[in-house]
Amino acid sequence: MPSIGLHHYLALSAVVFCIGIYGMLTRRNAIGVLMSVELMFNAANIALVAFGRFVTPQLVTGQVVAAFTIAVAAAEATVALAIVLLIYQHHRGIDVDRINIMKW
Amino acid sequence: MTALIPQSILELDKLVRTIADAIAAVLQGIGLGPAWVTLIQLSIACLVVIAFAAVVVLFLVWWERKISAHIQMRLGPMRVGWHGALQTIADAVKLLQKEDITPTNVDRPIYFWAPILTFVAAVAVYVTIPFGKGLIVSDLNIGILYILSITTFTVIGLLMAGWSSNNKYALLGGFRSAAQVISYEVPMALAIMGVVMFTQTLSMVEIVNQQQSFTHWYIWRQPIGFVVYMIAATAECNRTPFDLPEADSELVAGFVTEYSGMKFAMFFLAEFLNLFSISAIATTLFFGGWQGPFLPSWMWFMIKTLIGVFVLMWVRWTYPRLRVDQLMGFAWRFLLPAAFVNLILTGLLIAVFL
Amino acid sequence: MDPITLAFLALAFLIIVASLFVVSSRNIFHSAIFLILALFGVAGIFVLLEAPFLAAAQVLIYVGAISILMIFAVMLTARIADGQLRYTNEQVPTGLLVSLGLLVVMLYSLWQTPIPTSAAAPVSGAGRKLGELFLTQYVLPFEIISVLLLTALIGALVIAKKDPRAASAADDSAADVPARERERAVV
Amino acid sequence: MSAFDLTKFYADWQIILPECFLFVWALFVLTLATLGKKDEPGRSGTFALWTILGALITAVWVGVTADGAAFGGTFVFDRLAVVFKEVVLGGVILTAISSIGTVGRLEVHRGEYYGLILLSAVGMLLMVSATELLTLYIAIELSTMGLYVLAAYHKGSRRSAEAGLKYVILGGISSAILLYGVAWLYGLTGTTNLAAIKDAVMNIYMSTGGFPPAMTLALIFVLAGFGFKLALAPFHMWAPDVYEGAPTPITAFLSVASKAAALAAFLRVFFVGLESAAMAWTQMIAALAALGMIVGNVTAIVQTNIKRMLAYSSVAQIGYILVGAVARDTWGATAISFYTMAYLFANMGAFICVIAFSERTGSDEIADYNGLAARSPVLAAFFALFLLSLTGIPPTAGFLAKYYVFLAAVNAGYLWLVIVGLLTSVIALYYYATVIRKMYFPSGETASTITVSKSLTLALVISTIGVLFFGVFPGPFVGWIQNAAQMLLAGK
Repeated sequence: MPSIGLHHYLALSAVVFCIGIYGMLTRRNAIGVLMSVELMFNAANIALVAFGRFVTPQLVTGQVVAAFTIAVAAAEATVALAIVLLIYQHHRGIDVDRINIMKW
Repeated sequence: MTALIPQSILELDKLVRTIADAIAAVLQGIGLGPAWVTLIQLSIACLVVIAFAAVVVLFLVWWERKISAHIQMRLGPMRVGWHGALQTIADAVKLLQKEDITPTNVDRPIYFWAPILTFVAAVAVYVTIPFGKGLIVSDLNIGILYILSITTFTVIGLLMAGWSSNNKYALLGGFRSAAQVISYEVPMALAIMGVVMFTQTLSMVEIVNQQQSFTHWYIWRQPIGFVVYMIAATAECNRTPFDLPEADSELVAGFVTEYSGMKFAMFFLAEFLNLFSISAIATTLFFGGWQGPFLPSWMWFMIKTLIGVFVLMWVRWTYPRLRVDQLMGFAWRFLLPAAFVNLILTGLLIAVFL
Repeated sequence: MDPITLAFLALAFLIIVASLFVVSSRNIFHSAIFLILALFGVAGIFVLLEAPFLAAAQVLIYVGAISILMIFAVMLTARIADGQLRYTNEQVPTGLLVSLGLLVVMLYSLWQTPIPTSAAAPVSGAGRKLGELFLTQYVLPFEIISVLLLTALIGALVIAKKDPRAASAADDSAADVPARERERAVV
Repeated sequence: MSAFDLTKFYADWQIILPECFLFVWALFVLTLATLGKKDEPGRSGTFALWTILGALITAVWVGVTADGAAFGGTFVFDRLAVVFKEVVLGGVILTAISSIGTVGRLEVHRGEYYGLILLSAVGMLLMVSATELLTLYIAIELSTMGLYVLAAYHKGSRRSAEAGLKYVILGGISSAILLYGVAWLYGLTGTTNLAAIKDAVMNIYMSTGGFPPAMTLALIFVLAGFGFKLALAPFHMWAPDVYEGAPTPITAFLSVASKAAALAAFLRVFFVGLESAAMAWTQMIAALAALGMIVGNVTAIVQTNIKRMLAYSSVAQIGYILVGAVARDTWGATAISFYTMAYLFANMGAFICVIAFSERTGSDEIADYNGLAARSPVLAAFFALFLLSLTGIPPTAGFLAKYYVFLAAVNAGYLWLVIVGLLTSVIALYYYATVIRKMYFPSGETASTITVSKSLTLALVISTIGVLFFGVFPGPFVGWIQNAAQMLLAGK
């Protein structure tokens, strides 16, 4: 077992990203899709911090970008969940497959 | 050996150091790497802290009962031990023996983990509290931020309990509690930031070190911050006048309605652990932590913290409960602006005088 | 095996398993709890990468705000009994194919790509450095993000606030939750 | 820590004066919205309009006086920025004017509507000028954050809520993918500054004689992220639903202003930052452009809802615009910029016609446009003009735009792409002409006359002037844009 390096972190990030993609494609519940998106954001954050740690250890760019990303994700989740609640008031459900007055 | 005991009381930190070194020596003797040694030392320290926390809770429960009794012109527990001092132990034994009922339609895994998570989060805070000079499990350089982030798990525990119980009172209690805790967490964090702006560090030990003498206590420079912190922290641990989540008269007992036996005990423990830790944090941030003359450091820390705990109990047994809309309004309309004002004033102070 | 390797493996295992449960659990509430577990694992990874400040921020915002918001939304829109309903759409085979294919491609290209790494020690006191950068080099994104959060706050309020005339009765605290979340994010 | 440099501070903030101006007044509009007991639709709207006009003037003024970079090179105000800022602000103005009727029908949150438009516009202006990936990414997020909300703004309407949900979910996914691409780009090059990325990519190419696969993958991710924002096929699936469900002024806003801003960002990222990796992306863009033109135009034929038809048509338009990108030289950038400008007026105008029509009839169905020429000759004439410009018929701006784009592609040797473009233009002519035919040669009886409100007429006139002016006197503008493109590519 070689010591843990950049590629291990990136591989982890890729796995999480793909799990997120899978969830985004298959989840029926709107909140479930949003959770998958959060996984993708986190995958990106792992990659950012890992790159920051191993490629530019003297700068903290990776961490800066990741910190901003966390805030962006928070804002996005807020708006998304507000809209989900609005949808719930209309449909009494948040099943993305049933939300289709318009052809998707 | 006999000489060790008085010395240990006076210089607990040295004793701890000695023991830690001894353990390290033994472990290195087995042939473990330095990282493993540190890890094991930390684990042992955590165990010690958990044991300490248990003792603290036993004491606090008794103390609260006595204080409430005396405020209400009663005597409180008197039978078991001196002035009922052993009453809590008796109660604890009783709680542990009780049947652990799991209602039929609960969401089992969540129901099971909720009290554990709440308890662990409450204990985990103790990792970065400096109980005395050198008496800290781990002096993280993000200490205070670590505490803020760990306490968020309490909310998750409450929500898990409220949801999984499959009971409308529990759900409502969980909702209320979570809403309350996250609302008050904002002004609390902002109040703490006021101190951090002065200290320029997040490390708890550093913060204490900067309050060498009585005049350097941050309460003198952060009076608004202190008040905001104390109010918000009281709300954080769901105590009267902010105990809506458990409002017995409205919600049965809120999120703990369906819990019994050991699991109920864990919520109960967590509540008292939080009570102690908010007072400990206040001591560290605003009252110079373990700094003080004559007495050993850990004793100063305990005295200051217990005074804080006493004040909180005093408040609890004196004031009535708020209404739910007053509660939210207070956090957002009063406490948050106050915290912001404090932050801005602090910034101006630092810009002008430092 | 040194503790770092062990910790990485344990955390990676935790994150991956939890993520799998997030996307496959039948009960959306369980998904939310597993999401928290996964996010906590990511915070652990940040600690391993010597970014403790970021780890704390991750826990504070992701676990303390975003996940709680998700749980609130789940509580307002689902019931425990929903757990037995169909939880995925008919795209499962496609989804598997796409995500596994993408994973293979990503891992392969990572494998094939030499990335020049620097052996220099990471900067110490990253938290302080981060704070400095926020107000110097990255002041513009820092200002933009505050505008962004303000927009999200107003937007969420506008959307979630009940129309005085709308008859639908949702739970009481739905409207002001996003506001709180935004404030947390600022902190 | 270095001492606080006041001169530098002023210089930095002078450069982003238009954004600051817009933001401060957006706050004012928002405050105003909460003060009055019931906000009249006119007041916030008027304030918003003056605000945007002010920002427009400020942008020109800054463009004239303070040319250069700020914030350590993360933000520039070059000529390209001036061009695109004016385009974006033009789109915002037209949106604000055409929103007056829509806002008047809202029961609550009228002021916030304008506030959110302004905040979103701030994000777009920042996007246009950002030369650093982090700033760019956050600016993109800011511009879409307001749009998510605005798409769902008709809270009583299921369609609107649905549009909001679809937009926010797909927006989230796209921003996650974009971020992942950004993360890898940063990792491979060690920087987030576009100019530095350019050098780093060049170094990688020089040292290895090729691009590592991870770089290609990062490019694909970034491209996919932009594809979502631009509604570029095959990442366009959100567009028709969102366009149909969102309030129509917002549809116009996000189909024009947000795309213009995204295109400016696209130019900066691909023409500057990833210029050295052009070999890796030119083919991809060419394929996507062809796909966009084909999918957009073919699907548009079968639509029965005018907004959906325009949605697919704008998918096709983005395809045409990206034809210019394969040239990846001054001409390409010029063509893209000019096309964006032409597209602004034509598409905006078309949507304003749709707004005017649905305000009186409450319908967005193409079938209801039957005999519009008799019901409102003016509206029909305007609509026909805009549709013709979208098709690319002279003497409209759309013709010249298409001409420039195809010329650039031919010069770059992408003849097949131009042939695809010409063929699909014929398809486009077919479905645009169907609408025009319905309006002028009705089948069956027609209903009552339709009047167009004053504000919408104003917006229509502005758009018409734009469409015709740039179609007839393009000379000075093309020269100006070309200059801007040259400066962009020279890395000035």
